[in-house]
Amino acid sequence: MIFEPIDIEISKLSCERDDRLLFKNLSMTLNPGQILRVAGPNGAGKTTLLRTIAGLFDIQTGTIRMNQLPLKECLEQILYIGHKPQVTKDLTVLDNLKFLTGSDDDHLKRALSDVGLKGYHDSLVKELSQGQGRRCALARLWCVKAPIWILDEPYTALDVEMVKTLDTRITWHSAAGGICLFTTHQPPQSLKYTTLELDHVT
Amino acid sequence: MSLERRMLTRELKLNVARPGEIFKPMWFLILVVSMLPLALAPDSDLLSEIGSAMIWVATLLALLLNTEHLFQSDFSDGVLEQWLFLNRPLAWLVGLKLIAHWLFHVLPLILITPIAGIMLSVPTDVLWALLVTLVIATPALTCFSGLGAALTLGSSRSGILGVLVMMPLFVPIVILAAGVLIRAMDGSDTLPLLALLGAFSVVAATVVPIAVSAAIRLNIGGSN
Amino acid sequence: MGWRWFHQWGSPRWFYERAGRWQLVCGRLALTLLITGSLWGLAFAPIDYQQGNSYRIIYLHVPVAFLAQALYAAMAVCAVVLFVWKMKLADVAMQSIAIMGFAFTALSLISGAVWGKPTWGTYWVWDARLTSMLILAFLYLGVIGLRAAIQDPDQAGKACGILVLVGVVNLPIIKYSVEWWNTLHQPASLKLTEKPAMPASMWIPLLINILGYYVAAAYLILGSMRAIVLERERRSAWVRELVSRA
Amino acid sequence: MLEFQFASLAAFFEMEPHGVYVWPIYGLGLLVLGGLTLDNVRQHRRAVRMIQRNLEREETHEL
Repeated sequence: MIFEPIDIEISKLSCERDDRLLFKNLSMTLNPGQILRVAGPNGAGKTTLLRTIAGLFDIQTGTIRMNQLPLKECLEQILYIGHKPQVTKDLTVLDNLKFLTGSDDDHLKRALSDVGLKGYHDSLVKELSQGQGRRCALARLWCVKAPIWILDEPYTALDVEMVKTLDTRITWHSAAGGICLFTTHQPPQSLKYTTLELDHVT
Repeated sequence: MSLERRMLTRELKLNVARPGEIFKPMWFLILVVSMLPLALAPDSDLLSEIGSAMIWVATLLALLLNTEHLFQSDFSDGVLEQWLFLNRPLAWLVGLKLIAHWLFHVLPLILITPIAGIMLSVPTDVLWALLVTLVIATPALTCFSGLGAALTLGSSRSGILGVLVMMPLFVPIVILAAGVLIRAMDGSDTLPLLALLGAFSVVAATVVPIAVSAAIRLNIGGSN
Repeated sequence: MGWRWFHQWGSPRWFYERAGRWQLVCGRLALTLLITGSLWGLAFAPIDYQQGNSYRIIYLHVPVAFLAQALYAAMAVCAVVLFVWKMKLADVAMQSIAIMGFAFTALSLISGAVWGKPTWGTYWVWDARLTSMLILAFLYLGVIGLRAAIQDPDQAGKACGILVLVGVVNLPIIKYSVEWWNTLHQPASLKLTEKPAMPASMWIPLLINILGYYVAAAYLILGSMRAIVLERERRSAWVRELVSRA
Repeated sequence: MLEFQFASLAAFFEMEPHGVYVWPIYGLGLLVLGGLTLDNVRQHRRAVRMIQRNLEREETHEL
């Protein structure tokens, strides 16, 4: 599957939180196929930047446009996975994914086997280990058609094998013309990406 | 499957998984109602006079306690913020959640009020009026207490603040419902008041979800 | 043309500096009016032939009750300004008004109750006006409590704004429903639209005191807003400069 | 119009028979207005002091 060309244009974005200036006059354009790692020390505003681009935080100053349209009109183009589990403990793996993605059972089961959760579709999320829960949340990457991925620390709690699987998935996504923004503290080995150092923005 | 159906199925499955959430308020209602004769007197004339009002207040409290954490678990799981990407207005999704909450939590509560009525020897025709007022008034109550829950979502030490904050807004509903019960006791016409209550619920159900969605968006914007 | 004026209100620094002067004017004016009005009401206004001297409580009760209601409306206006123009000062005003509003509501409830004792023989009756005042107090308390529960001031302000707006839409409904529920209270003693039945020597001091309490509320709100502005803007250059000069 | 309504100053403070109701209310009113004024002053002073402390801390930090 190839995505329609999409770009994100960020201009003069500034953000202040709890009286701290996190970033100022941040301008950049993300083009189809781009993989961008947002890097910086703790508290540099990585999560804030990702959540702002995902439309979860109000933009304080500056603009974000996707294909020339304001951000608010393009939210369904975005897949955002944050720190929080994004899954409900009392529901089964399949029910969780079904609610968030709307895909059919066969599609979801295939996605689950891709992330190594084959046969787990009937388990409640609370019965899974932490890493498995994380895989369940990430399984959405295998069944959602959104061209823009915003992943906050996607590698946390993943084993080596799953890290590799995720890298491959992101590479495919980029090859299909999708955009991926992510943060991580363990730079992935098998992924080609550009880096945005948040401390040097100001 | 449409998003609306997905949402309602999810709520249904969640409630099947957590049956305690449905039974706790019922338990509370029956407990409060059984405390009344103990605190007052086992005199059935006295009880039947104040019983219906007492049941109304007890149901109101049970509903409030139950609605207080309406969005809490979805919020802390991070599922609530995913609602913003679902290609539907947030207020619409909030409305669906409130409808599901009313169906799975409030309606069962209303259905056991006849038991409470029998315990307090409330006359049958008043009991009918009580049931009807509850069915008509609870949508508005659910909406307002949902707003309380959404406003206090981001604060960890809010306690029952959401309930306290919304309580004054319940005044007109309680007054109208009391009017219905009084009229039912003298056997006069309750229809105009019921219509007014119904209008209140309809307006609340259309307007309050917008405020709730604003409150939710606000709390998502403030959490890290 | 009005935009420059409007933008000034968006500037905390501009407000802080001007408000200090306004506060001074308001404080003096309020003091003069309140001393005049209260002394007149207490000592020189003729005695009410039905209620005796206890009626002299109205020179405090009526202005305070007016204020309690007006301040909620003022808070709602601030909420609208906050949401429409994202003006932070409106949020500061909302925070100050909530506290003052609650104080005046409580004062009007207490003074009403104490007036009720010699007049009707009881401190509290569940009549329409007392009840809706009590509910108003709960509404104010809710706004104060909600702000206290949320740490981030911007977020707290917006949450309070939502609550205030929902409250102000409900306020007339609450009032009518409570009135319908019980209409035992005596009719309003002072109506703005018609000439009051009291002699002039009775209502002139009342008018002076009403004005006095309004100006006093303005004084208190400005003072509290100045303190809040200073605290919220503590990182900005102008506050640092101001403090280090002092 | 401006005629003192009481026989003596003592009668004024007595305010037969309602002095016990009237005076405490005016006292309370004074207390509320005065208390709020004082609280504003206190809050303002506290803000100033906090900012001063922050400034001092920054200065020592830079040295």
